[in-house]
Amino acid sequence: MALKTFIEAVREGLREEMVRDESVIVLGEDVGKKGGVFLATDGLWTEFGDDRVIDTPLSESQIVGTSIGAAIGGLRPVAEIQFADFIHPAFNQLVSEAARLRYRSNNGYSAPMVVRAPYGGGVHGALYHSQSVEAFYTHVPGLKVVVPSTPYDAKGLLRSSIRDDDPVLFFEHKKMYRSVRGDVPEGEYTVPLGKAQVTHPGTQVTVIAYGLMAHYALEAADRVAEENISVEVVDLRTLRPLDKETVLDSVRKTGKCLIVYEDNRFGGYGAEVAAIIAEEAFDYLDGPVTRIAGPDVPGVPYNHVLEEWFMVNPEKIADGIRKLAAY
Amino acid sequence: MALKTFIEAVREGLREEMVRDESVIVLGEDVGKKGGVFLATDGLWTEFGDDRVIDTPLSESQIVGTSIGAAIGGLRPVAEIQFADFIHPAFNQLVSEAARLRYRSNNGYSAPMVVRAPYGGGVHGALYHSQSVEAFYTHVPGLKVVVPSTPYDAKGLLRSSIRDDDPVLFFEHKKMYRSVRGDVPEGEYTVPLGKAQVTHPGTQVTVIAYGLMAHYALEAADRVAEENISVEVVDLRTLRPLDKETVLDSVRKTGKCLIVYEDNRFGGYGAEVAAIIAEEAFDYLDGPVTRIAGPDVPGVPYNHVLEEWFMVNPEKIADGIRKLAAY
Amino acid sequence: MAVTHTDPATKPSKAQPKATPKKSAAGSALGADLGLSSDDLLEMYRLVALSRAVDERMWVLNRAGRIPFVISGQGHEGAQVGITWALEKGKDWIAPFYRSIATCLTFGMSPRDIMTAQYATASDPSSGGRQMPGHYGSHEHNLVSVSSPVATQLLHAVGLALAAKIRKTGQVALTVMGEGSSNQGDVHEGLNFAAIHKLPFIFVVENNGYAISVPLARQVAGSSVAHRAAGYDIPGVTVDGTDVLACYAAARDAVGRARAGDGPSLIEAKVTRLTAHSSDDQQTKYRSEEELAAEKANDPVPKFRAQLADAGILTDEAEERIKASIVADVDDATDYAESQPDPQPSTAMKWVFAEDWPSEAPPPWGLGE
Amino acid sequence: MAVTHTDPATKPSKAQPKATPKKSAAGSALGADLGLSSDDLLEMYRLVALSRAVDERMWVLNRAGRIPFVISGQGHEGAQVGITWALEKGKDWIAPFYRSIATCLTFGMSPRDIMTAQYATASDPSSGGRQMPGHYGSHEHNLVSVSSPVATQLLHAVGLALAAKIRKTGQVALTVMGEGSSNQGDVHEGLNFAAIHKLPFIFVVENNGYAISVPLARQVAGSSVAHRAAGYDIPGVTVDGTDVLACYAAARDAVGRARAGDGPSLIEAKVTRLTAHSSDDQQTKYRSEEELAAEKANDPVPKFRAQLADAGILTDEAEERIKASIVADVDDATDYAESQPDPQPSTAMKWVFAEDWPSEAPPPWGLGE
Ligand SMILES: Cc1ncc(C[n+]2csc(CCOP(=O)(O)OP(=O)(O)O)c2C)c(N)n1
Ligand SMILES: Cc1ncc(C[n+]2csc(CCOP(=O)(O)OP(=O)(O)O)c2C)c(N)n1
Ligand SMILES: [Mg+2]
Ligand SMILES: [Mg+2]
Repeated sequence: MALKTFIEAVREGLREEMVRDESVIVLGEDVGKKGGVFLATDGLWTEFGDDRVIDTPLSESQIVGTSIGAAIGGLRPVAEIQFADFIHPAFNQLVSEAARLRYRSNNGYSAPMVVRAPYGGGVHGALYHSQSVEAFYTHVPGLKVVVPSTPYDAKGLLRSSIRDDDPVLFFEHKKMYRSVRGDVPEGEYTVPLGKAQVTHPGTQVTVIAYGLMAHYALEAADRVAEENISVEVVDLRTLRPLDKETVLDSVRKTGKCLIVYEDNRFGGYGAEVAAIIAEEAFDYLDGPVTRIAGPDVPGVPYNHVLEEWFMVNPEKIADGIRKLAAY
Repeated sequence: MALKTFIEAVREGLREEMVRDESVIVLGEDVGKKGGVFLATDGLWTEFGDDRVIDTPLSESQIVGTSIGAAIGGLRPVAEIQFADFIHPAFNQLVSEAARLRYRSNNGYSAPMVVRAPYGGGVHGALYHSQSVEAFYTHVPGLKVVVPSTPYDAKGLLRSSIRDDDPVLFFEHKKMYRSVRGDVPEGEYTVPLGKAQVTHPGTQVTVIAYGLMAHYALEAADRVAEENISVEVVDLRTLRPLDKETVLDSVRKTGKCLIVYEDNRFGGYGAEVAAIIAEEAFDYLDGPVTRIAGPDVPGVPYNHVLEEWFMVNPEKIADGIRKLAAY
Repeated sequence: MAVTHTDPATKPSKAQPKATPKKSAAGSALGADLGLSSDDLLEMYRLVALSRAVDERMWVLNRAGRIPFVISGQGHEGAQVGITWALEKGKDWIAPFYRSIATCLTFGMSPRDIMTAQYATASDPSSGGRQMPGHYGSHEHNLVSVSSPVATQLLHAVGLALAAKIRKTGQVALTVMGEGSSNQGDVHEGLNFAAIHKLPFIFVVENNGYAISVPLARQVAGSSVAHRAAGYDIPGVTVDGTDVLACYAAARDAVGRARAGDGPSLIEAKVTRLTAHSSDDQQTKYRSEEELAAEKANDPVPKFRAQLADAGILTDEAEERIKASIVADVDDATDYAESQPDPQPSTAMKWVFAEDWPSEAPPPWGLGE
Repeated sequence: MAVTHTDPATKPSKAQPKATPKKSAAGSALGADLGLSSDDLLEMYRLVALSRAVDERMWVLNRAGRIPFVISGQGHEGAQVGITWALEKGKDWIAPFYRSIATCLTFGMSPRDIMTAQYATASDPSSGGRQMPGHYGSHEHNLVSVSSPVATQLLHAVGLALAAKIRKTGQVALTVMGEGSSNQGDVHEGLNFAAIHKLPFIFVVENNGYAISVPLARQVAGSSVAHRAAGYDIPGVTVDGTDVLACYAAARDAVGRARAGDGPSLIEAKVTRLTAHSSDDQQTKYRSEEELAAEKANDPVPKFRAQLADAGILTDEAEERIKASIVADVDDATDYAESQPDPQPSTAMKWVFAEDWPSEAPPPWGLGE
């Protein structure tokens, strides 16, 4: 096992899949010589050349639409959207096309492809370099949505995503790229899509999170452990298809549940998780299904004071846990 | 009071606002001579001419983006997107631009405009002429989202939307255009944004719905009334800002709640309503917060057998009410 | 089924002015300069006339209440057959649009395939009855599944061309849409990418002068789509879309460039829309009677028929034979489609993904069942 | 504040080759054929040099750890001042982009306005500290608020031009972006609409040859953005963006056409990016040392200075005066911005909408407070 940063794990996963399968190509803005603005594709262009690492023009709909066509044509494109905030111009291609191709053709066609994008705030990215966009896509049948939180999962889930026969959106919290390290084994391994993980066992309150928030949830669990509150943390890892079983099992055990997400609260991904729990674990609930999420403003503001105000952090989560535990 | 169809009410609302305020313009595909594919703008081009009723090229991002600019420039554009399914190419302009202009400029700019679009299934429109798209936009701070269910509300809410100083998405269920009739008074009146309405008082189960589903909910309430189940129906009318008070008041009274929406279930608008109720009315709940919604497939299929399978209808809602009442 | 089996498309049109016989510069037989044999020309004619006949049957069925919706290719068939003929069936790719009936028939789909789509039967190869008629597609025949949002398919064809280039398959990818649709942003993005990478890609615009009710002057600045090619440094030509052989020639050139690695081309075929936009449209609201009458002169079917007859290729005997085969094919397709069952609701959840995800199922009461 | 107040931009550049004095055809004074007085030229020079000085200060502050991020207009100033000068301040509209410092200064914003954006102070008129630096905007000065997704602003300018035409205000709307951004679909859709309706709209592309690391040949098919204008039947010109007066002349022509009702124009100004893409970028990874050195010759600041000096307009005395005023302005702006408070968290929920919606508030525990 070697300790790797989150972005190293992403890069290794990409590289090894490209070595394994020559139909895998990488395309996006600045992914070539520059190696991506976060260096996720650093070195790939040198190793694999112009045909397999393609610097595209600045046109996201083209990046996604071309990937769909290339996937039909037998390639396995891994597209990079420079920031998740800039995936919006490709919304139509993702929702109308990638997501629906298999269903509308009654399994005649499919679009095996991955769209990677760095998301999330807390890095002075302001309104347009901090967005969480998962809720727009988790709502869309036909798309898989993955949000890893550890280097191990990032590599293993990226491998599974590339090998998956359907389109996968793969969101990487940019604040974790260099700040999160973890063990990544040498050999080949995969992490299956659609499986959540209990990352901290506990008995009194379930905290459900993903991405950066999965780390903050663990920190919060540690904080309140000193106050004798036992928290179970579930890291969802794949948001769609959701691993309902792991979620419901945990909540049925603890009877209390806090859902944490960084995106705007209203209509965010956590709303669906809350709704499922309220519907399918009702008899087990000893308290309201609560959520802690980003406030409902149109983006994370730039000024550090405002950014701190926006961001969910371990202390805010700990507060939520305390209130729920005391309920 | 005159009995009008839903689409007549929309058309009258548009016309009267154009008469009242010469800064109101209408633009979209086929809105001119043809009067729109559903005839919502029929006659407006003849009355107001080329400058105020503009047949645009087939480019939705342009329709919305130009409307934003025109709004900055002192007009009040009312854009028509021919089918809600085709609003996706304009996603970036709506989410990144219209929704954020006021916030990002610290109130320096705003985009007072309305985007109308027919949505919904049950009309043999198949995957791409049946979609419900509200959940994508109700999640976005800075956008108001309105879904009227009666001719009276359609006209009154459209007036309020045009007069509102922020961007409003106004979704009209196309199945209601000619099938729903209702009283529309002669004189000027408005219906305020952000206010739900109890359309059927009851005591045992609250059903929350909007658009076409608000009618089906009433039908279902009538059916189960014969079985002595007393249902309160809340027609949301404005989805964002949500009238939480009316919703919570009703659920706190009945203790049971069924949320009905036509869109795909997972991550649909009703998820947020369910999450709010589960969180803020927990102590009053006598049963799980349940939802009846469209199945999670990438669109309403065309074949009538499959379309019927997809669509929520009064009987499915009545079934849900019965189960909840018996809980 | 209460539908009469007339086939007006293959009836000799008496009003049709006699076309001058076409000879190549060398005075050789029609089509010879293009490498087309008489058999080729007869088959092309059969496809043009068959497409029309299938299309007209759709309207008959619609009026008879058998099928709820029609979207038509009438007036576009000449361009479609001429252009598609230049591609290699079973090898090249086409991303078609909703008027591409003749394109699909030329590329290998059958009248049964088209007709089951109208009836949305379980056996409809395009979508198993899930999509509206007009949304054709067949992996077997390299015809990409059509969706409704216009112009998206351009990028798919560009992606197919990219894959062909990277995988060195020698394939060409073509896409086609109306001129109104060509104003979508995806078209700009795709042409730019295809031109930068010199992809084996062909963009065909069937310009019929209207996007539903909006006339060319309000849709396309400068009124020429071909013009836009220069902005990407690629060749763009406008051809008479009612001239089957001119369309073939333009496409053959474009295919040649694509296979030679010289990059994409744009072909704008001027056609006419002989019907309303769809069975939901009333075109008399925005097109005058005179215009509609005048446009009949631009019908590619009688034009091509006269051209081949004048060249001595379409003999009376051949015409009778073709006409009979078409009537038989259309009748067969209709009867077949009428007989096919609807899809089962139990199949409706299939193919959201390659696998089923039971963990995603709603609670038992969640769909109100 | 530990920042030294040097101002390299206004120092005479010794390496600069002597420019040939420019005379108009009539042999009159520089700028006279364009209707520009000496005072105009000096003011234009002041704006060019001021923009550079503000910009260089930003980098100094960034290196000193005072501001976390810089995105720069260095190399673009000549084109920006020349083009903006052709518009009417307080009347016309500009939808700028993140390199538009000189554009904003020319159109009425002050160095304080620019500098408070770098510090994201509560008083920052662009966004009250909500947006990253580079996202300028001012309703007072008809500068549309900048967002990050590139090219969206083109449609806003087109909409402003539409409003101007409908309301008959006589206004012109201009937008500007990089050549990489011009490949977004919105550009196609907007140019088409503007051209159809002959709107008083000007599209300026500041072509610096790179979109971050991607060179022109991989971004823009055919390598010319001006070329694309013909596809919409509108005039498109390429100008040397380091030639302030040539830029002014091109913009003046475009403004003339716009005001006369002759519709939109496209101006591609060839500029150079003298800095990395932003303070987060390492441009040596994709640009050679030789290229970077060569590009210094295309710096508009010494070029314009030499041109005015050679024409006898920028005397030593005038240069000293301007230099002193710039140093004072930049120092003042920096000191002012340093002194301004951060926004209050209590204001962070303001201006989602025109009104507050208390009914939308989360439950007390909902934000973890
Ligand atoms: C993105 C999108 N917007 C709107 C529509 C509705 N629509 C379907 S066809 C059509 C007109 C297309 O015109 P054109 O491209 O010229 O093709 P034609 O139908 O004339 O062959 C419109 C507006 C659509 N299908 N997709
Ligand atoms: C839609 C979108 N995609 C990606 C980005 C990230 N990005 C910011 S600037 C830039 C390059 C822009 O290049 P160009 O338009 O040539 O302008 P320049 O920076 O060279 O002046 C990119 C890719 C963005 N801001 N918006
Ligand atoms: Mg057309
Ligand atoms: Mg550039």
